[in-house]
Amino acid sequence: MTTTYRQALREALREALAKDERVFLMGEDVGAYGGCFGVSLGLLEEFGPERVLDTPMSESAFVGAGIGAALGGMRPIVEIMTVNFSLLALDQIMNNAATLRHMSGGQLGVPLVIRMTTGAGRQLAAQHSHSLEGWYAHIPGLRVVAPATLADARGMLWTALLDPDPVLLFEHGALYNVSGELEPDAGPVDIDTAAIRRPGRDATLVAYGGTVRTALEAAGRLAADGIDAEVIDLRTLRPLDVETVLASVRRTHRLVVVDEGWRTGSLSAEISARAAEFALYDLDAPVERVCTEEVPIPYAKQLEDAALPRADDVVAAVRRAVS
Amino acid sequence: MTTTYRQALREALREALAKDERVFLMGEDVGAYGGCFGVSLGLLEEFGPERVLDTPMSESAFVGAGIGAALGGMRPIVEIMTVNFSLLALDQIMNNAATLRHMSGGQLGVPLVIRMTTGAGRQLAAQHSHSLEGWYAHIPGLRVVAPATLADARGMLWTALLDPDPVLLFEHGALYNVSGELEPDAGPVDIDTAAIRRPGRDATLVAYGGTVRTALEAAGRLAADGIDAEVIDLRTLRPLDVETVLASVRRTHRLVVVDEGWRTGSLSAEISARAAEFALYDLDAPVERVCTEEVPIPYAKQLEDAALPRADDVVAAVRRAVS
Amino acid sequence: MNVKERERLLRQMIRIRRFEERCVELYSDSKIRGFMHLYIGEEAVAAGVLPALGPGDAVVSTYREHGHALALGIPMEAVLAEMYGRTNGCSRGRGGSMHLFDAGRRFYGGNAIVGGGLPLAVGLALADAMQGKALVTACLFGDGAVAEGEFHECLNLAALWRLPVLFCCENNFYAMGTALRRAQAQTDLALRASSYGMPAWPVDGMDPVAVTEATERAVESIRGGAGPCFLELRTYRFRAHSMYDAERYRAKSEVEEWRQRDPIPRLTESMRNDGELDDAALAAIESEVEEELAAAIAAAEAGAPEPVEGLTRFVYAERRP
Amino acid sequence: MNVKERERLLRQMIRIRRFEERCVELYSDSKIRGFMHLYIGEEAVAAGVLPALGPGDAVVSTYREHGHALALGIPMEAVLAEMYGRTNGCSRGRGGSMHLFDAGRRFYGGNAIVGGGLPLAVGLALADAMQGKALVTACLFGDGAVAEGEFHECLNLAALWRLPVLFCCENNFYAMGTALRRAQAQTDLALRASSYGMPAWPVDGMDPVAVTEATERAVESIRGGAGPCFLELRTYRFRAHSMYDAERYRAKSEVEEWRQRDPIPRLTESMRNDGELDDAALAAIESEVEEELAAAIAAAEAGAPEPVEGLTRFVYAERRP
Ligand SMILES: Cc1ncc(C[n+]2csc(CCOP(=O)(O)OP(=O)(O)O)c2C)c(N)n1
Ligand SMILES: Cc1ncc(C[n+]2csc(CCOP(=O)(O)OP(=O)(O)O)c2C)c(N)n1
Ligand SMILES: [Mg+2]
Ligand SMILES: [Mg+2]
Repeated sequence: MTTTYRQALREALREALAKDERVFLMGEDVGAYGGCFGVSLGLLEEFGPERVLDTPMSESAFVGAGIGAALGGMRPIVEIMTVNFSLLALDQIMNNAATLRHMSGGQLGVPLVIRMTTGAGRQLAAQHSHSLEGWYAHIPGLRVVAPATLADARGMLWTALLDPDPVLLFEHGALYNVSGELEPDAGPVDIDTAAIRRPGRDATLVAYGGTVRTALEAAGRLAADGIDAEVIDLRTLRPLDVETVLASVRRTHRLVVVDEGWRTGSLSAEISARAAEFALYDLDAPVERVCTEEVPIPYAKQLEDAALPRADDVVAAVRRAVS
Repeated sequence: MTTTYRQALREALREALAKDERVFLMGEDVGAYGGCFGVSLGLLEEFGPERVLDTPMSESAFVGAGIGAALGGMRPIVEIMTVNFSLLALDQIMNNAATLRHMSGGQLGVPLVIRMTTGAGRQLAAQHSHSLEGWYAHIPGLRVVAPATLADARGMLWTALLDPDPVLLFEHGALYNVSGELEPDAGPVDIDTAAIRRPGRDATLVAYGGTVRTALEAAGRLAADGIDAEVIDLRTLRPLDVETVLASVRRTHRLVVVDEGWRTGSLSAEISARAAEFALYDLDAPVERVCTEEVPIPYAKQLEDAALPRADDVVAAVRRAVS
Repeated sequence: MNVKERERLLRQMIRIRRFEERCVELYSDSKIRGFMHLYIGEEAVAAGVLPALGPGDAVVSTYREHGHALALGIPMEAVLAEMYGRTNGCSRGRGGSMHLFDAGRRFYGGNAIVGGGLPLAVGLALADAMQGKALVTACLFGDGAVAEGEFHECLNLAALWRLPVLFCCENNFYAMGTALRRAQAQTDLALRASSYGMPAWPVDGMDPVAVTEATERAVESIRGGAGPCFLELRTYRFRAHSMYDAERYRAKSEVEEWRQRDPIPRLTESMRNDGELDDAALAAIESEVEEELAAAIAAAEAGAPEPVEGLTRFVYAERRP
Repeated sequence: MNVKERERLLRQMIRIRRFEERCVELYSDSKIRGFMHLYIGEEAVAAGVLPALGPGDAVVSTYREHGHALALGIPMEAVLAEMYGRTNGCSRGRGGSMHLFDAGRRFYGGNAIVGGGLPLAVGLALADAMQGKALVTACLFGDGAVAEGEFHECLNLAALWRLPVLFCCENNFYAMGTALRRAQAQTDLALRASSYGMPAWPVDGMDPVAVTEATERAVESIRGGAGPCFLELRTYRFRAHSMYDAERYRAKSEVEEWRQRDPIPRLTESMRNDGELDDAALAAIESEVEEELAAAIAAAEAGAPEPVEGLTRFVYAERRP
């Protein structure tokens, strides 16, 4: 079945709303507008305004209300249009969603899914191009997932909804229109493990979300030159499935991490740090990181392109590592 | 002259207010109350309500107003009581303070200093014990500093105020009562370099803010056993003075990073990643990180103690590294 | 209000007062640590609001919540053991004074971020409404919270969606050291709330009878489906904001004036005058409270500390499907 | 209002309209990229508000700010070159349509976080007041921003400190696809604002003369030291929210009704009826605008792209003391 990332996400929402009456979808323009990126188009009509709730522009209130509703027995899916606006709700996410179970000594739980679009690449400039998944991956009490494939776009939501703890689901804005084949019976997938998207012997390329395609493209080009790179899609950013990464590094002895976050303090640093702690003697070359330049993302195309991690940069990094 | 960290900070504020009439101090309870930790005690009386402004509990508005006032020609010092509440102002810090210069193509600048208390250790529980300096160190456009000594508490503010860009100054809550000797003519210090607080040959201990004391204590204990650890105080968390760290690692061949942030995604990961990139062949042992456990900080003393990086843990990590 | 009800109010206020007076001593003895915010002076609010809720109603509170927790019926020993940081505390010692919880009684904390509890209350009310339950969520917060953006977002959302939330603003006229008039351009908070299109009125928060009546009226309206209500409960804290506070921001005389309105002697006198209370009855209350307190202290002292090996428990659920 | 002034208003509105109509074409040609939000239908607001400010007054705007920038006097070519992402753009191509800046004219953006500009405006006004300058900061934002917590915090702060801020709410009755009545419990936004204790009133935002008069009155009051004012400028966007939008959330008939109130034909007719405008004069305006536009396009096309080598410029100041 040919489908798009957007449609796969929508199918997942539809399935969740149909399967469990405790599930509802809430956020800015998820209903009448059909979702700012069209993901929830048609769901208001199908499930009605009690299940698909348009909210005022009050990120803190409606994210917090999602937390409260989860405490109250519902299974809310809250959409924050983009990660950029999630800063306005970060206090609720950090201090309530992630913390209530522990602070209450295990009495409470927040079974909530928060979806948001992330990433740059569409000339939306500095305030609309953040990649802050790495920040959320820092917070104990949260699970953070990033579907990079159609199957994950289709399958991660339901698993996330079954989880007794808050799960943040990051959809990369550049993926919505990606189309491909999806099994007609595609269903829930695990949200615990990283996946090897391309096996290889010569170097380990770690990516997630929007950069998986970049890494695969680079691997394809490298293959033409006889360099066989393994591409790992982290899938789950918290907790990290480091074992899959380390096992790969122990085989390839080279590590290149691709991350759309700004280099300093991005998730790529954590991946690199884990290698320096647990696979130091397996490394035959310095770890390479291909990240976004440390600059607020500029609007002009040539500048934005130069700021973001490109397949060229990944190719060059792998070459350095294997040389 | 014997003084405390708190007094040194106050002296710096007083000097700034006296020296430059564009400087003013604004925040919750900085005036009539004297500052929630007593740092600004007496300044309202000395400089009057036009220079020391108590704000309503509106973190986003008054931090953003600080940004606006900086644009408008003033040199505001904004106090956010603690880093925990800074989440409510994070959008302003990230999307305005850090970004306006770039977005405007260099026309604007935001010469603003934001001070806040950070850290745990006083049984204040999960919502009042965050260490999020590492997050701020991720943001291009900001400078982030963390005074760990009396001289830095006294000297960093003025340098920060002279900077044409926003500077965030993190004061560790456990340091306010620390007392010691300060040169009577102590004045401005640079905010660009890391400092070696204790030279040593056998291992490099990197710390900042509240963990510098932990690292020094550990180094002292190790010295008794003939292990000579070098202790580096990062001082400036963004931009990082990595050269000082790498130079040390090249001498000692061992790296242990102490960070009060939660391990995954803390600043310690970046330090470790830099070593894995730029000093891999100099490392004779896996990088060690001594961080806060991945748990919302619990109230009970024995649990909080166990959650935070302790000198014991540092000693053990250094021993592992040199063994 | 009948004798029994008035006696119940008096007993509850005394109970909260004596509890906190003892907490001060325990704090000096370092049995209690961290931040501790006393409710002394404001007891009429808790005594009036909480018992006026019905079974199954939910409560969201602040860091100044000992009184709320006790008035809702969380056992005193569970509250005190929490402040001791013990396993038998109502949050297993992980929360402390600012984070009391009781899931069974639907007491959702204990929130130490000012304003941070309001969205939770909106969501709890939404969940109840979606499940067709005729329940109310009471949300207690201070005058300081009114300046936070979340206040605005939540009042609007609750009013827009006509959610069953009872907003209880405990206006003690100070947010730490900041007087209300130095924090709000419009200090009539009930008026401010009514601009969101919900019934809102001020209440004498030093009078537990007035608080009870106002709460009952509001709860009835909310349960009837009329949407949220807002009560501005005007009260005063007699003590420092938290344990350390030189109180440089207010005049001693102001505190003295408010102390004249202390709800405990006030109700005591009024009941005496009405022949509803004599020395023996009062002494009985005091001694019952003293007994309860002694038992709570004994239980807290006897409570085990949470084992350090379990540090990272309760970060995630122990079982996942 | 005299002929000259009315003509100035008409000319400004036409100028903004024609500019944006051309932008649509340029967007189709991929000359302009990213998000682009059109102001078509709302020109009376910009034409009325901006020229009513005085020299040195500051402006803070949103992502729907082409009209504001043009009406303030930022050269059309600098605005267009910015949307082309060129070095001669008013933000050197780094901002694009949503982030126009002009430090010299005190135009502080171009803010794409809804509500995010309000605190800046409060701070600019504070700085001016602290420096003893009798200046006003105009802050433009949409009805959507009224739901954000920052709105509340900023109105309170400005009112509390009596700061010289002119809050201009461009109420076009929609925040993207969300109708005002589905976002606000109380849809009378001027009433809402007045609850903060500042003068606030609704204005016909389809009538540039009314907007001018209201702004002048407000600016006078603010400059006189009376503190902030709030204008609710009721207007309508004729086009999609941004470039892609199926407009499923509103009826075509509603759009049609508002189009009947299009300020440009309305003022044109009124001036014709009053004998203030004839075909020749109108044609002259159109052709002058067309010339300006052609020159702007030429300048934008001729603009150099910012060199990639300079990518990380302007993250920090190039010189530090
Ligand atoms: C968002 C936030 N900012 C600041 C603080 C620090 N703080 C704790 S209590 C308090 C005053 C709150 O006043 P109010 O809401 O009136 O409650 P009261 O203490 O008077 O009961 C402040 C400023 C906080 N906890 N949360
Ligand atoms: C904080 C935030 N949330 C969401 C968005 C996405 N968004 C951009 S414009 C918009 C609608 C804003 O409506 P309004 O303020 O009425 O302005 P208008 O577009 O009608 O001019 C939304 C939801 C945003 N930019 N910022
Ligand atoms: Mg108060
Ligand atoms: Mg609008």
